[in-house]
Amino acid sequence: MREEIIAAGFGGQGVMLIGKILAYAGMLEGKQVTYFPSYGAEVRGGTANSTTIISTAEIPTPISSHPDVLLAMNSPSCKKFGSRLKKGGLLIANTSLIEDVFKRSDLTIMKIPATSLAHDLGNKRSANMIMIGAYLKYKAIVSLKSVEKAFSIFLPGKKDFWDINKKALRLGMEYEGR
Amino acid sequence: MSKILMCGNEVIGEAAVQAGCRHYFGYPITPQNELTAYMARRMEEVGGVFLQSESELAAINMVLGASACGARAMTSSSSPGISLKQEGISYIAGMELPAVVVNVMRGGPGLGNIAPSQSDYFQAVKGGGHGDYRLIVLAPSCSQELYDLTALAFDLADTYRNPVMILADGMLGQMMEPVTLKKINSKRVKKPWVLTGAKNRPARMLRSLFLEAGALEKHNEKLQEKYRRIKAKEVRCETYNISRAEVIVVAYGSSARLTKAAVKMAEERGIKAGYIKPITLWPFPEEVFINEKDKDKRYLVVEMNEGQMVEDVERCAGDRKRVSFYGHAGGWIPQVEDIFKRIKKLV
Amino acid sequence: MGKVVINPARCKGCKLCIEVCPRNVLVPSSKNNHLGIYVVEPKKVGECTGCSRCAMICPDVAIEVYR
Amino acid sequence: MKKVFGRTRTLRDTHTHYCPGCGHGIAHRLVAEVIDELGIRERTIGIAPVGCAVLAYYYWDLDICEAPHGRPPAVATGMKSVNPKNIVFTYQGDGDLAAIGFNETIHAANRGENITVIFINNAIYGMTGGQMAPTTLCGQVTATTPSGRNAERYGQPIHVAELLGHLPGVTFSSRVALSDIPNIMKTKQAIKKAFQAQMDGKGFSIVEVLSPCPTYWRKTPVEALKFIKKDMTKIFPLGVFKE
Repeated sequence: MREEIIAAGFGGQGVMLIGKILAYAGMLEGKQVTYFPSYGAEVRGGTANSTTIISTAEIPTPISSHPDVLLAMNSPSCKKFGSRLKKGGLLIANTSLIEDVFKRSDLTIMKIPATSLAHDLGNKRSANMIMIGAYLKYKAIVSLKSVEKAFSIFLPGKKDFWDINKKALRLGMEYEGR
Repeated sequence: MSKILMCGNEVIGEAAVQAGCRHYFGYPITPQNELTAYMARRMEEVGGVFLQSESELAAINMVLGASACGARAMTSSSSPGISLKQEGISYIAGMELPAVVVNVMRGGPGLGNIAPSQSDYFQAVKGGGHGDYRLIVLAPSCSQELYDLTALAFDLADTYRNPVMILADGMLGQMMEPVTLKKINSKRVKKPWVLTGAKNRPARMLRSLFLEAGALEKHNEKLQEKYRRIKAKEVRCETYNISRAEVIVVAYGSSARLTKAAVKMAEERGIKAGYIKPITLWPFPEEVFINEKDKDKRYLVVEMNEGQMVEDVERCAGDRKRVSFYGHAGGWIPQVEDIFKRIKKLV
Repeated sequence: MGKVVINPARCKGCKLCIEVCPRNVLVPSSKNNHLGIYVVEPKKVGECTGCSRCAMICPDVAIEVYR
Repeated sequence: MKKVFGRTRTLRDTHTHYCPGCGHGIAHRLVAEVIDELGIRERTIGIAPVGCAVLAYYYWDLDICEAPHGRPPAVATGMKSVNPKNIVFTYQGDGDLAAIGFNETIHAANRGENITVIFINNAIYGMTGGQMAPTTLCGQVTATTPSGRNAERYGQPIHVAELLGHLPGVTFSSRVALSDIPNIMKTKQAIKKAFQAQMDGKGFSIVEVLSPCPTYWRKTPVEALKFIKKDMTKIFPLGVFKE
């Protein structure tokens, strides 16, 4: 088993956190994991992306040229990384910010308006959790329990915040998107 | 012991703290900034000294001063910054002071880029600064090695009164990978040369200047004798299947990770392949090559540069024709499949 | 009443001491030290007050003063 | 009769490599006397520079460390961070402090490092053969300014004591001269104040000492002292710039 996941969007959407949480959850389940952030020269406003690899075997490189999964949070990152997806790969697109979803017949594409769903939920910043939820629905690469545990380690925040993100995760898992 | 997820740069920092480093001096440069920031935070917690210096030149000389007074001191930087530190490193080597210098390599020459690279091999193992000195150079290839080798670096530095370099790269520094933060039992090395003020003892001096006739020659002989001791005792290297292999891939650091996977791929396809992963780049694991006398054996050296360590492999293999090279500079990272293809071609 | 003692092994013959001596006690001697330097020596010994000006300006701490 | 002047404890009884009439010898003595009078020898660490005073560790009977050219303030910073009770001083020439090492100087001063800097300004590079220093006077002939220093090309001589005096981290900044007996006595007082400031934990202290280099000024030792008095102090006024 080996899964290469790229989460991409613009700075502030929490794409780095997506990667870290998935990696941590994988580690909690005894798998080999790596997390690799993009570290571009731009500090703000550029596209941000992170690569997470979860595997039962040793991971030679934390960098993925042909990922299995893309969690695209905005339009430029959908274009940039969508073309690199493996044949038969999974694209989860945040349609709140992506009008034209990348078209490739060899992909499983899930559209989910994560940003507006998060807005309705009461916290725009939990769009990234909705994306993770949607991903877990398609591939139970790690369990919801592990993700929640990882979340509590990376964001040992206030209870309200914690609750809303838990809801966001479930919202993503329940969403019927095509 | 449970594993935790940390970025490589922070792993280096934590290892240093656990090894008793309480004096860190550094200047920001990508891709090692997490280490500087981590040390700033941790030194506050453990009551150590963190100082953001005005330049890399100042940082390495602050290390020199702290080490002269007996502290376990460290600095870190990335390629262009390490170039600036070369002056101080040469002095530290000449004065025989312990120090740990971390280089999280990026692309060069010049300002280059901030992508991972292995282009500072020559600088690290062949000199860098002026004079006949040697750095002990440790090359980690995963987060656990970042931790273990950083801790080891402090012991080696104290034992031999010599600067030790951790040669990592942007990939290792930025990556998060599970790591076990084992308790480190640091070696307690007596330092009868430390400057404390000449109380109830003759005054001491620490210097690298030897103007008297023959004095510098003698000093250099002493250094060389030390380097011979290090060569005899401190070579570290990981090998796999080298006696049976037809093709032995040689790589260190990040490229060694990829190499391992490529060798496995080759084996699965019935190719007799093995690898040599030098952990100490200096002292270089010469014996491993010299022991493989079989003339039909081929070496493939994989580096994220235009061919640096390959010169050492050629030297040790004794026959240039047996050695081929695969690598590029400028942020290039080899693919496992491509390394595999090169292995296949050599059979 | 004072006395100066000049260590010829330290004296470099710069003559600054001669310049600052208010009583002209010191003179260049005709004697060489081991480095071939014509060292300074006290001549008008009885004139010395032990004011130490010569010692204070001597860059080589070659002069001891007694009083 | 009683000995009223002799060699102080911290100054080794040895031949120095300095030229006849060189100011380094006087400055070394004053530093050593101050250290002994303050009773701090057993906790003092000196930092020798690159330049004529590179061999200072042979002359002071103290714990001494070498530093690369210009880096003594950084080395001192590192040392002081290990044991703040140590008294740490640097002894630097004009090339060391005001050219190659000005960055280290300015920043150590600005951080208010609790160290003492003895800055020997002789307006020339002695050890390398009489080249222009940042403090060389305009019109002064050196090996690299054969027609005299030209301000249009090289700017005016740099005023270290004044510049550092502006920094809040600096507790004491003064310029003194080794031109005659009264000024030598003032120099010693200034050095004492500087060390005392460090003992009191007050921060960065610097004494700029105008010092003769008869050899590369192409003057006799006596003429060299007159040159300080007549010419050098015109450009580099003596005084306390921060206290």
